[in-house]
Amino acid sequence: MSLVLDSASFVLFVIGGAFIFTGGLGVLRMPDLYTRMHPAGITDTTGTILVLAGCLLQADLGLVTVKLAAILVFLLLTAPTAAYALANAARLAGVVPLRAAPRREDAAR
Amino acid sequence: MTTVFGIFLLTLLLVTAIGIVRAKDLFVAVMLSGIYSLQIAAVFFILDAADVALTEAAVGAGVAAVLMLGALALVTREERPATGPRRLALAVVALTALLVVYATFDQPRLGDPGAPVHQHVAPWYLAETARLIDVPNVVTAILASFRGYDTLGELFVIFTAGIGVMFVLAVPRDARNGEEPSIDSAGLRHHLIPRVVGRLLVPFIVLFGLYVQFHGDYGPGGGFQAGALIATGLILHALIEGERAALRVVHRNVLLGLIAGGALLYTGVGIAGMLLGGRFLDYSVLRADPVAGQHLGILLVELGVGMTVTGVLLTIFHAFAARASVR
Amino acid sequence: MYYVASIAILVTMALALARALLGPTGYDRVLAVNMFGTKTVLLLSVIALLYGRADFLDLALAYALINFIGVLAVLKFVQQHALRHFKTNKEA
Amino acid sequence: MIEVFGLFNYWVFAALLMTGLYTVIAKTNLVKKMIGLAMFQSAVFLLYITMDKVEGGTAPILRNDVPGQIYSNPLPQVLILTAIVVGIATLALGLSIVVRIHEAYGTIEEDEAAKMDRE
Amino acid sequence: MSGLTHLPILAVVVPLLTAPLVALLRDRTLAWIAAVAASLCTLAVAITLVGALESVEYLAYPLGSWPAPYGIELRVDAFSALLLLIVTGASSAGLLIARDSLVGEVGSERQHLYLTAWLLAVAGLAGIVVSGDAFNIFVFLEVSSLATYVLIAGGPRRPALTAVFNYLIMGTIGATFYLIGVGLIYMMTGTLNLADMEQRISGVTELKPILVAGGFITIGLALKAAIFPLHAWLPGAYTHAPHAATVFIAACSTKVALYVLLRFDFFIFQGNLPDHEAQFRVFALPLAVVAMLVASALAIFERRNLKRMLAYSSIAHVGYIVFGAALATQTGLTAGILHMFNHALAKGTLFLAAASIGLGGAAVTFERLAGAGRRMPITTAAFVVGGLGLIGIPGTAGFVGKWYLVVGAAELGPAGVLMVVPLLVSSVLAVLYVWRAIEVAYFGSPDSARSSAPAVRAEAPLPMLAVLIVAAAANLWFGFLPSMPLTLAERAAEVLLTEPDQHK
Repeated sequence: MSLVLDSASFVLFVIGGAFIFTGGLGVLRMPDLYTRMHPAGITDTTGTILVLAGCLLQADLGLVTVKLAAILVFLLLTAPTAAYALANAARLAGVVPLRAAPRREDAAR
Repeated sequence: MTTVFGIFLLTLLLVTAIGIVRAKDLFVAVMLSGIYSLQIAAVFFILDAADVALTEAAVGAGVAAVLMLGALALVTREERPATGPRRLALAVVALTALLVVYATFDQPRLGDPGAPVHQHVAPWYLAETARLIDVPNVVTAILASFRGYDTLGELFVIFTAGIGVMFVLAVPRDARNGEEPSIDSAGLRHHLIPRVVGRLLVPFIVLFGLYVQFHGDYGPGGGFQAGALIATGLILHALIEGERAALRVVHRNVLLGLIAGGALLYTGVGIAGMLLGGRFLDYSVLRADPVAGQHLGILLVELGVGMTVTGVLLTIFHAFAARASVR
Repeated sequence: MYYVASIAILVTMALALARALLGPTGYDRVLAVNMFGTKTVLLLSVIALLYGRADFLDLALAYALINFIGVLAVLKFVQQHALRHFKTNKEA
Repeated sequence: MIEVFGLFNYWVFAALLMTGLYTVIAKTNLVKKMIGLAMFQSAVFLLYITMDKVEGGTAPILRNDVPGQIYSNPLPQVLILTAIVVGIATLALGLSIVVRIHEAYGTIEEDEAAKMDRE
Repeated sequence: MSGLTHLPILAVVVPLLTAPLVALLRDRTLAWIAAVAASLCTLAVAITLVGALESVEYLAYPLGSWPAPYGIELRVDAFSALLLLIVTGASSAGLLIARDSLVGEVGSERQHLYLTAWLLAVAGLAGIVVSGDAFNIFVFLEVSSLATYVLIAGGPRRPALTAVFNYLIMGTIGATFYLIGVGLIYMMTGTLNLADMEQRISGVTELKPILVAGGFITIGLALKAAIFPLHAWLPGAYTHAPHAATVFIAACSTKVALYVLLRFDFFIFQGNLPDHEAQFRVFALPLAVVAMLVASALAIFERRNLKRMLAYSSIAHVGYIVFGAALATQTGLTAGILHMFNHALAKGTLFLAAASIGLGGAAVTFERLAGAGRRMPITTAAFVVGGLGLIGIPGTAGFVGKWYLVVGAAELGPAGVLMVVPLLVSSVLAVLYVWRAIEVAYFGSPDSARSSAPAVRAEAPLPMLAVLIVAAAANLWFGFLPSMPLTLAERAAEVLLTEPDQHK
């Protein structure tokens, strides 16, 4: 049983780690704010869920599970909210998405 | 392996520090110092200092960042190219660094169990806490009882800061230089989703703060961390609902009451020890059973710390925020 | 096994830091700060389990909450600042 | 190798101390000075916390389920908890004074304010 | 357990407990009464402590009843008692005049906050001097520093803000340096209790960290004490603080930092660092001499603001104290410590007089001083007494300290006799600047077009005048009968010079 759990969380950790890394790479490499929000919002959150799920499998049932679940729920609630608020604020402040502005220097203003 | 993690994080920390110094936009510097706090807190966690990590995160990444933003909202955001005494700075800094590095060569290495600090006073705490105070968290035991007098001083440091900020910012704003247009601090009115989520979170944060307050004997936490968390929760409330609404929930006088009440509670517990035949801050005499007395004393003083810290941090936040709003 | 996840998280932290330092807009930095915060939460959770001290998950929870508040505060500041510039420009 | 690792924390402490002190002395912007001051103080936190670590130890929250557990030193942690509070207190007071300086002088650059004082 | 046992802690608890109560009192008069009562109570505690110390070497007070190196211990000996006397005396004098003096400087709606900060400063300074624990000293150093920043920030003109910001930066750097030093000592000894540290430090063989710690602590506290090249914060802070607060701060804050400095250098380091006394002498003596000469000269060249002139004179007098300590002999240390007391008396009197002259929140410029001798004869007479004390004229308290300094220097042989020269030169410089102030006060005619001072005879209100007269009388009293502070200073010097193994 424990072997099954261990290998399951190992798989979750590896996939989650890969997602997280991809997300980080995307945030660094994507060309403008809105495209960067994509890896930060989706890929990264997937990775977070997977890693925390891996942790959940390892933890004994009890307060620890509750805490991990609470962290998961909080992250799931706050990450999209923050992303939404960020995009909204940026759009209102006049940051133009890339396709409307051919050069990044313009988009930055 | 965790040592390597630590070294990696410390390297990131250095990069961040240099980024902070070089940033021309003060707003960027503040955000980077938020990251800086998270990093140093993670390093503390790796170095086994769970309580300190919790505090540093709550204070550095939470309260300090909010305060600096509050101050930045009142002053200019751009830094003028510096013309300070660079040569002098470099000389002073180089001298200090040489001194410090010179000292390192005779210092015990990281994690060396034979280091003097692990030989003399600390083992006594680890060995005797279970018998004398009987709480698992030795940090709490030392903080609230063995070195409770330091914590009393700490409480009064933050108390002084609260009084000081109140005093300094109590002056009516001078109209001469008020060329910036006034801003209504109405909160994040236009953002429906953050408001809903925020409202949902506020009670949980306060609840979690209370958990940290009263669970501090068993896990990382205690009055200061709890105070910082509760204050951040209420600051969140103020951020999404606006200053005025927040002040309606917790009035200024309530805050002053919290500040003074916490300070009086801590000092009062100390004096009770004196009146009951012990020394100042002697909790053993509070109850017939010394250990139960210690528990009661720790509970009360931690409560005092939590009250004052919550009150002071909120007062400071409101003092800054009120200055930005319409006058 | 925890190391795999930790290393991925640490590397991502470095990447997010790079974005925070590069900018170019304030919003990019906010994004990076937020990402850095969530990565710290994950790192703490993983290390807490790695150390076998699951009771320290409190810290991760606290970080998650504080991180969110930080991001909201920053957003509010940016919003106020944009508003102020907007008004100043209009008056000028 | 272990020699280098064992002192790395202290060197980072020295480097942060330098960075913070440099910011405080060389920058004229008052907010930047406060940020530098906070960094300077946090470097000291690192010094203290580094000395609390014991090889193979864990955080000093006693647990009865693991016999013979080694714990890290709790005392520096207590001291740094206090020092963090001192840091935030100083920061808050300093920032409030900066705000007042900005209102009174219309600038937060030290040399400009000093020039106005001399006039 | 007699009532006497709790005395050391009472010196801290009384102001500490009153401070939050004062914050809650909105009424200006009530707040002031409470603050004065607390300050006078603390003064009474200090006097009782001095009496109690006649029979014992020191009083120890383990907080929370925890045994010494594990819990925090207060330890009051003659040195701490003398400092406590200075702190509480200066605070009481300042507070007694605060009610009249703060009008026009600090708005009445925030005076209760100001008085709270004042009590916190008293508690912080008292906490430092009674403490026997290195880290505890840091905590109370910060309480007192933050409170002092608030006291200075209350100044009515905007330079107060830049002055206090400078002080905040320098003070925090100083305190952090101290913290680094304590950390390094803790790293090598494992203890924070001063007495325990003194014992254990002699067993440390790796000297580099201890040496560096010595450097950090000395520089950090020198910043706080405004020892000469690190004094930049002081003139602005003293000049722009509200007058009543200047009386308090100028009389004791630098002295408390010097107290800690001497504690560490003579108590902790001398037992371990080889030739530490010689090092200290080589390091401190030139600084002291330069401070005495340069700061006195700066005082002469300050021609606008009386308080700034007195502030430069304070830097010079810090130099005198360091000079005495740097001799590292029984006489030298006695002289230095005695001079702490005497200088506090003289400077306190002078700033009290300045507060009367600048009543109503005016800056104490020489223009305002002009003609004060005719308008306010009693105040000016007290000013003269304080000024004579500053110079060191026989019959004033200031003379006794300077006399011992000369004797202490001369004891060192021919080189020491040479050291007497800067002492005398500095005193001559003091004659010049004090004389100029007196001349302006008596013979200067107020330029009525530019001066806001009333031309008719107008002494300060009675409470201020009474405090001023008492202070001036104390200057003379301790000039003729210096036995009380002298005994304390002698015993303090003995404590500092005793080798660690000779205790107990």
